[in-house]
Amino acid sequence: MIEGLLPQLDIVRKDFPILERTLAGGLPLVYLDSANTSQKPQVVIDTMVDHLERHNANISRAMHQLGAESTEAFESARDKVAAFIGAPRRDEVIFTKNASEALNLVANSLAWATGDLAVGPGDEVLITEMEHHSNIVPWQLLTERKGATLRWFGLTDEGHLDLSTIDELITERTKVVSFTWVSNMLGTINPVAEITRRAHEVGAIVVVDASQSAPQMPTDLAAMEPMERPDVIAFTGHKVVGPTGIGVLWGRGDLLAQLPPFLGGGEMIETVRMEGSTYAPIPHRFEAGTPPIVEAVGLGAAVDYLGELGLGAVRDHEHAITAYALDGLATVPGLRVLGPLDAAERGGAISFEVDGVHPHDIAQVLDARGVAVRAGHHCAKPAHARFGVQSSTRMSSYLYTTPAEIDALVEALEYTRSYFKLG
Amino acid sequence: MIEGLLPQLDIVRKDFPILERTLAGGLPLVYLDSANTSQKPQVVIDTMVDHLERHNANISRAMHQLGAESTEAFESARDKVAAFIGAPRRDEVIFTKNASEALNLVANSLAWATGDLAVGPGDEVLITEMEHHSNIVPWQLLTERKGATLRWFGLTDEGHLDLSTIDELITERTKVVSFTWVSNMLGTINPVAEITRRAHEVGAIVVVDASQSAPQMPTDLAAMEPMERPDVIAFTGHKVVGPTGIGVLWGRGDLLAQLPPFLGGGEMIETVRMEGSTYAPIPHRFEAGTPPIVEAVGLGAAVDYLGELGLGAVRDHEHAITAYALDGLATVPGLRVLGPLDAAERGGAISFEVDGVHPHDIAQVLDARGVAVRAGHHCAKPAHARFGVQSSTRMSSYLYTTPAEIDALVEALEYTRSYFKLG
Amino acid sequence: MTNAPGQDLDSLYQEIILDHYKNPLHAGLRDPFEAEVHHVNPTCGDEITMRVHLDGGVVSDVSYDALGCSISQASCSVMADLVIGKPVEEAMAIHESFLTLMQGKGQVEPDEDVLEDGIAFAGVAKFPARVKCALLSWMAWKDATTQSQGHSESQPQEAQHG
Amino acid sequence: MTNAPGQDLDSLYQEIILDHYKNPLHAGLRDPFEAEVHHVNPTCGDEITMRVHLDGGVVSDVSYDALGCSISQASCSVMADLVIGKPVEEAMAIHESFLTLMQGKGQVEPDEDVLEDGIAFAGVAKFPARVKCALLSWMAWKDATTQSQGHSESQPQEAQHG
Ligand SMILES: Cc1ncc(COP(=O)(O)O)c(C=O)c1O
Ligand SMILES: Cc1ncc(COP(=O)(O)O)c(C=O)c1O
Repeated sequence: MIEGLLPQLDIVRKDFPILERTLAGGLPLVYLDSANTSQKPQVVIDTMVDHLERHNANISRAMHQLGAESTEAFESARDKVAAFIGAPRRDEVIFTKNASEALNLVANSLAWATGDLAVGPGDEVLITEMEHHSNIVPWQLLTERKGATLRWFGLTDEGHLDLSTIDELITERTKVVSFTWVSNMLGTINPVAEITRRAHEVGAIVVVDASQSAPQMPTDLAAMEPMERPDVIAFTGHKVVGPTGIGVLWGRGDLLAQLPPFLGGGEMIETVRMEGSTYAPIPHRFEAGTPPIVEAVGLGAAVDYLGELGLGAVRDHEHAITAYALDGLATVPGLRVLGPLDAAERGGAISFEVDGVHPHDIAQVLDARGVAVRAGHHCAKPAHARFGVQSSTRMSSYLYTTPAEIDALVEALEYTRSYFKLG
Repeated sequence: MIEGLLPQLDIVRKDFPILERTLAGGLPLVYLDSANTSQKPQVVIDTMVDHLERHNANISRAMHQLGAESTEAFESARDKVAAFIGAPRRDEVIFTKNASEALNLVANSLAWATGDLAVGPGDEVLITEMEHHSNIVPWQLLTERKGATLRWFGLTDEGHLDLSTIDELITERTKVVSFTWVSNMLGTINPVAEITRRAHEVGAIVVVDASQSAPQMPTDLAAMEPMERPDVIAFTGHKVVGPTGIGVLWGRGDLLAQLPPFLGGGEMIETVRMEGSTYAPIPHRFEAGTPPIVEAVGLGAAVDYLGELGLGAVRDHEHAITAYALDGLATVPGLRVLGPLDAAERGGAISFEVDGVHPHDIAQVLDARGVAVRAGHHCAKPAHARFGVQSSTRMSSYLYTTPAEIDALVEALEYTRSYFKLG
Repeated sequence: MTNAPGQDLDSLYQEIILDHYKNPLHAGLRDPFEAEVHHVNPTCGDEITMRVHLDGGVVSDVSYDALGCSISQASCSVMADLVIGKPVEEAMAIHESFLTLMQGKGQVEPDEDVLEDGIAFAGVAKFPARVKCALLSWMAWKDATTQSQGHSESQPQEAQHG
Repeated sequence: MTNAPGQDLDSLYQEIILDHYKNPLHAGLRDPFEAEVHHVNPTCGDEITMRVHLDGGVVSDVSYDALGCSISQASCSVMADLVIGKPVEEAMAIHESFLTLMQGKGQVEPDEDVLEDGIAFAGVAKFPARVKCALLSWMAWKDATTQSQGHSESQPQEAQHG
C-alpha cells in the first residue's frame, strides 16, 4: 500500500461518471491527461443541470425571481472561488473564459496603460522558458507592440528555473514578471515567494500562472506575506474539475482599478453616452457582456468539491502517485523523464521521451490499450526546444488516479517498445 | 386563434423544463425576458451532460479516443453554426465567449492593424444611437485610443435609424460601420443590405451585431449579395437557446486573416520561440486557450433545435406574438411603447413606459404575479436618452411564448396601476 | 387570484416608503457644500447627484437631485432626514446600521431608535435586486461626506455581496 | 489480454508505413528548386521543410527535411516517390485523391493504380487525430508546387474538417 493516497479512492472515483466508460475493444479508460483537462464529478454536472433547468436567467440586469436566483448563484460562485484561493477580497476575483484570457487581459490592458503602469521602450517584461504559450505570446505581443523588451529565465538541465541570472534579469527596468507556479510540461514547482519578493523590490508587477498549481496544491493568498504575494494569479476552470468556458483572474484590487478596461460593453460600465463612457468598479469592470453564468456556477461546485476533499490531501495524493509513476517509468528501457526526478519538487505532469519511438506513436499505441496520455509540445515549445526535443509524451495524474493505472501505463509502454520492435 | 403561431406550441413548451417551474406563492412562470437570455430545451442540456459524462477531453491537443470524440463534437458544432448562419466557409466561424467578446475582438484587433486596416486620426467609425453598450464601448475605446472619430446615426421618433444623414455619415473617411441588425431595446429591424452596400461603396468594413436577429430570423450569409453582405457578424449562444459562455464571430476569411491576433496563447499559434511567434490560420488564430468546448457542443444542439423548428416558423411566431402584445399593451392607460408600433418592422422585444410608475416598480409588481420582464436601461443608455427616459420596462417573447402569457402581462400591468393607485 | 404575492409586495412597499417617494424630504441641490458626488447604479441606470455640507463635525445639510425608482427615492429622503443635524460620527454609525440591515437578507432586526423611518426598508432586504436601489443614496452620502472631511475616496465602492 | 486493440493498430501501422518510416525515400534537401516551404502541424509541432523543382511541367524533384511521427514521415516518403517524375497536373490529381482518402473517415476505397503505396494510409483515415500527420507533407508539397508555378499562396492552408 502506497502512503498518501486519498482515503477511499475507490469511492472518490465513483464521483466521476466518465471513469466508468469503456473504450474501443471494451477496454477500461485509464485517463492520464488531467493536466490537459480534468474530469468532472457528478455534483458539478448536476449543479449545472439544476441551474439550467430551474434557475436560468441573465444576472444583475434581471429583477425577477429567476434573475435573483441566477445572480445569487453566480455571485456565490465568486465567494467560493475567493475562498478557494484565499483571496483577500471577493471583488478581486474576475471571471474570464479561461486562463489564457486572464493572462491576456493583463497584458492587453497594460498596452493601454498610462502613468506608472505604462510599458514602453526601455522597459522589460520577464518571463521564463518553461511557460505555456498562453503566458508567452501575450507578453510577446505587448512588448512587440509597445517597443519594450522581453526577457526570460533559462532552465537548468534538471528542469528548474536558472535563478543564477536573477540579478541581471530583475532590474529597475523590469515592469512585469510573469511565470508559472507549476510547469505543465516539466512539472517543476517554482519558488513563487522568492521571485515575487525580488520583483517587488524593483517595483515590478508579478503575474503568476496558477493553471497547474490551483488544481493540485492549496492556494492561500491572504496568508502570504504581502511582499511575496503575486499581484495577479490566473487559472482555468476545466483543470479544477470545473467546466470549460470559465477561468479566473485574481488581482490586487488597487492594481486592477488602475488598469484601463479590456473588453468594453454590457455590464462593465458605470454610464454610457455616445460621447464617452465611465466604467464600473471591479469585478464588473472586467466582465463585459453576459458572463459564463452556468460555468461559474459549475466552477463553484467544483471548488467546493475540492475543498471537501481538502487540497492538502489532493497534493499528498498527487505526490504519492507521482513518486510511484517516476519509479515505474524508470524501469522502462530508453525512457528519459524531462524535468525534476524528485516528486517533492514537482506536480503531477510527467513528460518523457522513449528512444526510437516518436511521441505520437507512443500515444497511439497507449490509446489502443486504453491509456490516454498527451503527445506533442503541450503548448510549451520553447521548453521542448531547451531540451533539444520537438515533442514529448506526457502522463498527468489527478486526484482520481490509482497506482493500478500507473501500472497499466508502464505495461503499455513496454508493449509499445515491443510493438515497434525495440530491443 | 392567432395566425402564425408555432404549430404544436404546447408540445414545444414541454421541451423547456424551466417553463414548468413555479415561483413564490405557487405562481406559474411567465417568462418574458428572452431578449435578455433565452431558456434552454432539454436536448441542449442533455447533450452537454452526455459530453461531460462520456466524452470530456481537451480538443485538438489530445490524441486519444476521448480527445478525438471531443474534437469531433466541437468541430461539428462549428459545422452546425456555419450552417445556421449560412456561412460561406466553416473556418470563418470563430467561437468566442459571448457577443461582446466577438465585437471587442474586431475593435481591439483593429487597434493594432497596420496598412489598409489601420485606424488613426482622420478616420471614422460609424455606429448608431440604438446600439447595445457592447457595440458602443469597444468602438469608443478604439477611436479614443487611436485618435480616430466616432460618429453615429441618430434615431427617428418612431425608433428607426435616421438615414437622412447617410451621405454625411458614410464617407471616404469611414473605416468601419458597426450596427445592430435588430435593436434589443426598440425592437427595430435595420436595413442591413442597404447600409452595408453604402458602406462597401466607400470601402468600409461592416460589422453587424446579430445578437437579437440570430435568435428570431433566418440568417443566410451565403445567399446575400456580396456587396450587401456584412464583413463580420456577431451573436451570442445564450440567446439562441444555447448555454452561456459561448458566442460566435463570423468574418470574411480574407479580412480575418489580415487582422492582427487578439488573444495570444494555446492553440492560436503556428510556432512559438522565445524570440517570436507565428500564428495559425483561422479559425484557430482567434481561439486562444482551451475554447468553451461543452458550450460549443451545447450551442450545436441549440442551433440544430432551432433548425428543426425552422427559423421562418420562429420568425412568424415572434411576429404573431409581437402583434398581439402591441395590441394588448395599447389597452393599458398611460403606457407608451418605445420603438416601431408595427410588428412587421420589429423583433420581439418591446420596451415601454407607464406614466407614474418607475420601471423597477413595474417589474417588481409584475414579478410578484410571476411575470418576468426586464427593467432598466437594457444596456442601451444612449437609446433611452434619445427618448428622454432613463430606463424602461421591457417584455420580450420567444418561440415558447403563448398569447395567454401576453394576457397575463397586460393583466399584471393593470394590477400594477391599481397597486400604485393610478387613475 | 392568490393573495400571497400581494402580501410580499406590501412588505416591500411599506406605506412609509410610498409616502417618502411621493413627498421626498430635503430634495434639490443647495449651497453651501464641501463635496458633490454623482453616483449611478450601473445595472439599472438610477442616478443621484448629492452635496454634503459639514459644519463643525456635524452634517449640516444633505441636498440631492435623484432619478430612480420608489425604493431609491424614498431611501434617499429617509437618509437625508436621518443624518441632517447629526454629528458625522453618529451619522456614519446610522449608515453602518442601515447597511447591516440591507445586507441581512431579511434576517436582521432593525433598531427603530437608530433608523427611525429607515426600518421600513427591512422588507427590501428580502429582495436582493432592490438592495442596491436602497443603498445608492447612502453610498453617495458616505462618499460625499468622506470627501468633505478631506479624505478622497474617488472610486465609487460597490455594495459588498453576501 | 484482448487482441482487438492490437488489430486496430495494425490497420494504422501497416508494414509499408513502417518501412517507409525506417527508410524514407528522397529525404534531404537538394538543389535546384523554385520554391521552398516550411509547414508545421501546430497541434503537435511536427515540421517539414520542402523544396520542389519543376521542369517543363513535370515534378522533377521533391526534397525535404522532416521531423515527425511515423505516419507523417512515411507519408512524406510515399508522396515524394509518387509525384516525382509526374506531370504537375497528374501529381495534383494524386494529391486530390489522397486528400479524399484521408478525409473519408475510412469509408473511401483507395485506388491502388493512382496511390500505389499510398493505399497503406487507408487505415489512418479512421484515426482523426492522425489525419493531419498524414497530410502535412502533402499540403507542403502542394504549397511549394503552386509557388513554383509562380502563383503565391503564402497562407498555409489547414486541412478542411469533416
Ligand atoms: C443587441 C445586443 N448586442 C449585444 C449583446 C451582448 O451579448 P452578450 O451579453 O452575450 O455578450 C446583447 C445582449 O445582451 C444584445 O441584445
Ligand atoms: C500552465 C498553463 N498555463 C495556461 C494554460 C491555459 O489554460 P486554458 O487553455 O484553459 O486557457 C494551461 C493549460 O492549458 C497551462 O497548463
